[in-house]
Amino acid sequence: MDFLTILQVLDSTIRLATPLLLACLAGLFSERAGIFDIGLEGKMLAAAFFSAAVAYMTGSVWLGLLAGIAASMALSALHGIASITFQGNQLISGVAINFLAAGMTVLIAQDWFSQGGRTPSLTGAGRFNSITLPFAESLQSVPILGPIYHDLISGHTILVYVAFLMVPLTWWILFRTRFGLRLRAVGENPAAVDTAGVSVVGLRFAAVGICGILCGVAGAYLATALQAGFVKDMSAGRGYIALAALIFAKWRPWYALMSTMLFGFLQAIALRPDLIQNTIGVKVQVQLLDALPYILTVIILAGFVGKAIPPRAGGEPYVKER
Amino acid sequence: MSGTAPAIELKGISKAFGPVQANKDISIRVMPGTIHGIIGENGAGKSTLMSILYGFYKADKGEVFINGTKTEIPDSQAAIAAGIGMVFQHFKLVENFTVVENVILGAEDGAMLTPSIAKARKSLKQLAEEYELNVDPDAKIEDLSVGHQQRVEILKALYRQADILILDEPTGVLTPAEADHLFRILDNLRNEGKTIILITHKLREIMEYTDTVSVMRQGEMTATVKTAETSPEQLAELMVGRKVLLRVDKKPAAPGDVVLSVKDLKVTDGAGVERVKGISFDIRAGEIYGIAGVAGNGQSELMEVLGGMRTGTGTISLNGEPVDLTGKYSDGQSRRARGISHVPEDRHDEGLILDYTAWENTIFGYHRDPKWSSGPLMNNAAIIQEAEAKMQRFDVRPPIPTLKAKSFSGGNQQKIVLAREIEKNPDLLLVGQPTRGVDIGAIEFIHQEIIRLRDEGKAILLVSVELDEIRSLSDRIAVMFDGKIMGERDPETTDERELGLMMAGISEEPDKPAWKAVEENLEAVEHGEAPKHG
Amino acid sequence: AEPAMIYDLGGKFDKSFNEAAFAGLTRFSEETGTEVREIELQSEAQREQALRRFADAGANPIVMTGFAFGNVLAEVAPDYPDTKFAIIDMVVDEPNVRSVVFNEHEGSYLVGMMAAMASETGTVGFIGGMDIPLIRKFACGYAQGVKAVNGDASVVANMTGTTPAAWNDPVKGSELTKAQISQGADVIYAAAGGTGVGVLQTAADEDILSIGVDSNQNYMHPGEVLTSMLKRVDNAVYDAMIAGADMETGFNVMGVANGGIDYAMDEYNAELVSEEMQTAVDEAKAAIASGELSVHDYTSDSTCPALEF
Amino acid sequence: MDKMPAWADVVLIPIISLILAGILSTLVILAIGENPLEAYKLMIEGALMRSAGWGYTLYYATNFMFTGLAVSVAFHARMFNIGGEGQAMLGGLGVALACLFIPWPHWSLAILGSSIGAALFGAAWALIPAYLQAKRGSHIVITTIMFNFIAAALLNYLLVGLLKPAGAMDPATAKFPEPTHLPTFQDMFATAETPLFRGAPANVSFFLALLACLLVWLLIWRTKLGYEIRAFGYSQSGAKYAGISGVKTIIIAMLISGGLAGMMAVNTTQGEAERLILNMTEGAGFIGIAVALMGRNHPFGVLLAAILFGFLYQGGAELALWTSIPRELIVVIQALVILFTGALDNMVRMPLEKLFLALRKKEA
Ligand SMILES: Nc1ncnc2c1ncn2[C@@H]1O[C@H](COP(=O)(O)OP(=O)(O)OP(=O)(O)O)[C@@H](O)[C@H]1O
Ligand SMILES: Nc1ncnc2c1ncn2[C@@H]1O[C@H](COP(=O)(O)OP(=O)(O)OP(=O)(O)O)[C@@H](O)[C@H]1O
Ligand SMILES: [Mg+2]
Ligand SMILES: [Mg+2]
Repeated sequence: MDFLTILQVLDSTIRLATPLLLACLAGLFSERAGIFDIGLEGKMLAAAFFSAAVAYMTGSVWLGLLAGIAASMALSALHGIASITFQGNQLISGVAINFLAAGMTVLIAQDWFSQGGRTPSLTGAGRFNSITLPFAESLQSVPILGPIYHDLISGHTILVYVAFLMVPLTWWILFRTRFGLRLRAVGENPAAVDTAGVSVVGLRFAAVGICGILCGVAGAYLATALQAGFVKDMSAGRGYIALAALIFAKWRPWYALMSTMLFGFLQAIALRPDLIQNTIGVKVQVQLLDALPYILTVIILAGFVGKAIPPRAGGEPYVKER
Repeated sequence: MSGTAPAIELKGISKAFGPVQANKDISIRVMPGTIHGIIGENGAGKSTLMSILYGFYKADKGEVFINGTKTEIPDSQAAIAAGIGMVFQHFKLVENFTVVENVILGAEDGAMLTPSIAKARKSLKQLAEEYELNVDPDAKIEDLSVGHQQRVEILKALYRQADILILDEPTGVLTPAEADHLFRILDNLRNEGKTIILITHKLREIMEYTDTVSVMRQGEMTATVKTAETSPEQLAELMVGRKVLLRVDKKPAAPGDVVLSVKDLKVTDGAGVERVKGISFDIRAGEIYGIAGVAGNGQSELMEVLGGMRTGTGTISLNGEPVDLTGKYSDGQSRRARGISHVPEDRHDEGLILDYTAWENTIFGYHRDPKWSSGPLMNNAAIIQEAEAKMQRFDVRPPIPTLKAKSFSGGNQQKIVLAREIEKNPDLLLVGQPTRGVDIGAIEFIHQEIIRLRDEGKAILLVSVELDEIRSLSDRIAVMFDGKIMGERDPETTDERELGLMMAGISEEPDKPAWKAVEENLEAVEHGEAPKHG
Repeated sequence: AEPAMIYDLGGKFDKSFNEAAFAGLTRFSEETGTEVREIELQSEAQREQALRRFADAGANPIVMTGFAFGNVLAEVAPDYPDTKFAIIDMVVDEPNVRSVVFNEHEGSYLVGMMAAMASETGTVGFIGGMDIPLIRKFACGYAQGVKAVNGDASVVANMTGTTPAAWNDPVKGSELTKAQISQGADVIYAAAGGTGVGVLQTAADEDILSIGVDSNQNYMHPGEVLTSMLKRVDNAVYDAMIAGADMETGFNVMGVANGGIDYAMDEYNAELVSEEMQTAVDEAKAAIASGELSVHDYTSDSTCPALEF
Repeated sequence: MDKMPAWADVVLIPIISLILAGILSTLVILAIGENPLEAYKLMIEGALMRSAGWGYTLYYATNFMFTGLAVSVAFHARMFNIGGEGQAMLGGLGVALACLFIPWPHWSLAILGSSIGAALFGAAWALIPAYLQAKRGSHIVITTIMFNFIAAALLNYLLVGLLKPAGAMDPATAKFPEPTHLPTFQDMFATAETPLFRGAPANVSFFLALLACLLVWLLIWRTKLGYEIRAFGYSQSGAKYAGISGVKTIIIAMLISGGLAGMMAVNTTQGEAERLILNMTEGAGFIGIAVALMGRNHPFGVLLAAILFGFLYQGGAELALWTSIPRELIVVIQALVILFTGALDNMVRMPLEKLFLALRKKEA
């Protein structure tokens, strides 16, 4: 495997990891506050559709992004109402949200565009285009670092950079701000937060809201940056992988970066059967490659990374009065 | 009527949880600079009332006056603003946060953490000096002893500048020495002019430390009196509504053969910490062997090993036959088959399945007994019938086997557990905290049942944190500290002071003030060192 | 009686052959002003149900797309001797059934030739949807065409996935395209339904050529789509519906010979296809039509001489 | 003291929740410019007013009963088995192997063999997640989701390669031999004069599903094992005290659950398609979650909920036949049913509890 091929695989890794990373951080905020969310998938999907639809109708991808975020937040609000206000089962609410998004996106797309649950293709300002970072061209000839900078670091859409910046930002919010302290506390022991005079419901809604924003960006990235439009079910299980990555990351931002990069890498490498064949010398069945990220997830979950202890109050509604 | 307004005045507070009326039209006044005690049976509504004052629950009706002004307390934020602090029965701490983080939570200065933490560190130091409240600000809560966790709770309140401090059963989990320390702190606080409300079950504490006392029964405030003008007997009567025998009557024991023999038993918990460090003892037929000790010194693990819930090393034998400790050949069910019954410490989490009906609970743990089944199917009709009979015999109220366990009161729940375990007619009965959270009337009954079993010639191992209970029931008393038995005493000849010291890991050391030795010892244990005394 | 149309599970907007069928239906109803009953299936069990319900309601002829109807139609058709059925992509031997099958491998062969000629790197790509025999048939025909032009050319073939989601994962289509580009591919043929949208998009973004499938997809990225392999399902559907209740039944192979399979030329790709390319491809087309040249069909024996799966 | 009578909990709340889901569904139909009344009429007529309609409704219901029972058995042990989909796929494999490679003389024997095959394979697929949960604490929700994906890849591998008969187009096995074909409702109930259930796929496995409901009921509420499963589900610490092994209980409950999910394949694979096709589960594994929730994890409730979802499926098909409403409408309706009966349960429950309390106070 030569250097350039490695760069290409890593480049692909970054693109594939970005939606996972955003969704994973989204889940991180929510679950750190004690709200489990298997509805990441549905939120991404809804955001993908609305961002593409609005970007197409207005011609502005930024408006599309806002619409995507709004759609995702609407589903977050639903999740919040079900699991925070009405203390319902968070897993069930997540399942319902996934169904709802899968159905509604196609239904609305069909109603609006009559293209079989798809949006028309986006062009020009309706899409996020890749950004060439300063000096990328001129530095390209520098050995090793030049290609790394030019091929790997430069040339992504703004949302990729946003996603990567979200990692330190998330860390900072969680561990350096008052909000972060309270957020973590409410996922560990909501009663402690409550008796300290801070609203558990408010904090949890805020967390679920942030989760909505990030899922919205993830969905918009799928439809308006990676792709030029929405097709049905385009989130294709990424929400679930993000959840697995979150557990793998033990609910920590920097680990989330690493684990989503790992999953991105697994997906990228699964696209290159030729490389695998060259490296290990045997041809691997496509189906095995296809299943590889999932198999590895299971192996990882089986405890080869040590026990992942979820936030203690996670998944449990906070009930004061029985 | 003096000129000063009461620090706290509640008027006509009512609160219902669904069908349960926890507080009915309660009024109370507490003067500033006093310690006011509240006593009452379990479920009388004490915690609920205080939680309302603290804004944790919202009252259905009623008014609150703080220092004479009417104050709305819709949430804890408002209570804190009004100068109220509360230490809950179950601490409200974030276990994997440090002490400072817990202290500033909700009382941060500004959006950034670093300055808040710096400031809190400083004022913690001050408070520690001022009130003898030392804790390492950077220790994680989960690494602290209960006593220190409680200090953190008090610090939280003081850091928020509370003038009124509510403590809900603060001494239930403390050693006598720790409790003494706590009351010294409370005394200091009172001398500074702060107002303290103290909920406790222990009449002794009320008599010794409070200025005034209120008694609650079934959601109502039955009396408020000056402590100096009342007696324990009167308070007990006010509490239960009838005269209560504060001592247990029993004949001297007639011990027979050794039933349970434990040798060099060691237990290591899931985290790899050794909780029982090689203990040995025997229990004979017809005697009650009581183990005293502060919660968390290995008694629970001891009971769990004997009951088959954990594995351990060493040897135990029952009626001379060895019992498997590896968990490979035995579990709770095979222990039961061997004649060991077990009343666990925690009836909610262990002894009962709260969502099961009473009849289902009467066979819990014995459900594989062939008596209850024909083939793979259980013989429900027979079980229900038997359950009804047991409930009658143990005076469970109401005696309806189809009710869910969670709809019984604490005392009646405990009676269901006891009915199941005692009616099994075991050779050995393990009883943990038999009267925790049980009202005085039921306590009387439960104690009588345990003694009856002893008099029938059964061996009984009793674990309790209540010294009074241990002393009045046991025929021999052992004290556990840090996984070891500190020694055995005869209940007739020992006293509370001696046992209390042993509970803190100290044999008599006349030249040292007791509290000093206690502190040093606890500290050493906390820091993973071997205790210096004992 | 009005005709009825049953689309297979992919749904009528699969950017593939169901959509082509829909195009044929649209042309029919626009020309004749006749309403056509349609249904998109959502479960296997509905195949028989849809057939019977439409037949009971008097629809005639009933057209369906997809080999999966084969078994069911063989059972249902005898119950409705007065109703005509047309099935696409499968052979059902009943007196009232018209079976239309396509030689996709022939068309894929043609576009494979074009790919090989247009390629500068000597490496071309194929991206399939879900890994099923039909798609391997496309891939195999394509690879044969490529090798026929340039024996040294290499064909990079990938399938998107193993679940039906593989038809709708344009993101993965994109990444596969990029991966193939990095392996040197500069022409990529997508036979992947909705996933192909991502392939064509990325190929256009990265300035390489792509090849569309089933319908004419040249318009999607003018000047960037080399050609499209046409499978004239639209014609088959249109023909069946126009014939109405009098539709002729029997076995109908649509191949290069009878215009059922073709490659697309229009204003969008005119500049991409050189004179000599077109000549070469047309020669091959004639040879296939005359039977002189035979392209191996993967589904006949589950092997492919030009490509390994 | 309970907050409200049992009938309100079991009957009233689900009905109110359903009505709410219905109201929202109506709004959705209105929003896409269709007539809801027409739509509901079509659904009811198509699904319930004809014998063939019932034949479809009950066919789908059979699938949902199996997957719903699977979810509920696991749920009694507080295991959230999202892997019904994958377990059913593997069940399909078990059915196919049993039907293809064993020469059965008669369907009655074949269904025994294929049920065992389906249950064994489904159970085996649940075993690994169960083991990982029990022994290593890997979250079963995530592992079962992963196993769904892995099952799809595995089945694809087999059906595109090994098990596909030469020359066939479909990713599917060969047709099962004649003696394994199960009698359909048409075979069983139609006579020359009364052509009932014509063409409908409902078959004897419906009765197998009914039997499964009964057996699950016995298992959960009448056997020692069921007693232990429920006890463990309610309180793990309690189970430990009683000497109920957590590892064993988790694994057994998940094996039963996986086996039940696998048995769904008897209906689809042997009963309907008569061969194993790639997409045989069609999401029934996920619907099982909703069915179990709605049915309050009680077999009788599961039965009713399965029929409701069967009706939604069949009604949805009728809608698709006669209108231009996209098929995703049914997905939306399902989502709303899950949302209201599952996640927003308390929204209905809380005010009702208050109401019943107030009523009781008035009486007293
Ligand atoms: N959050 C709650 N939800 C429902 N019922 C409650 C709740 N908290 C308390 N109760 C009920 O209200 C009544 C009063 O309980 P409370 O905790 O105030 O009693 P207490 O006097 O503090 O008892 P204890 O001595 O056990 O602390 C009890 O019947 C109890 O079961
Ligand atoms: N003269 C005294 N009278 C009563 N109590 C005292 C006296 N001196 C110290 N104490 C208390 O006894 C405890 C043990 O004293 P020590 O000097 O060991 O404090 P420390 O180790 O700093 O406290 P901590 O145990 O909280 O870490 C302290 O909490 C202190 O407040
Ligand atoms: Mg209390
Ligand atoms: Mg010290």
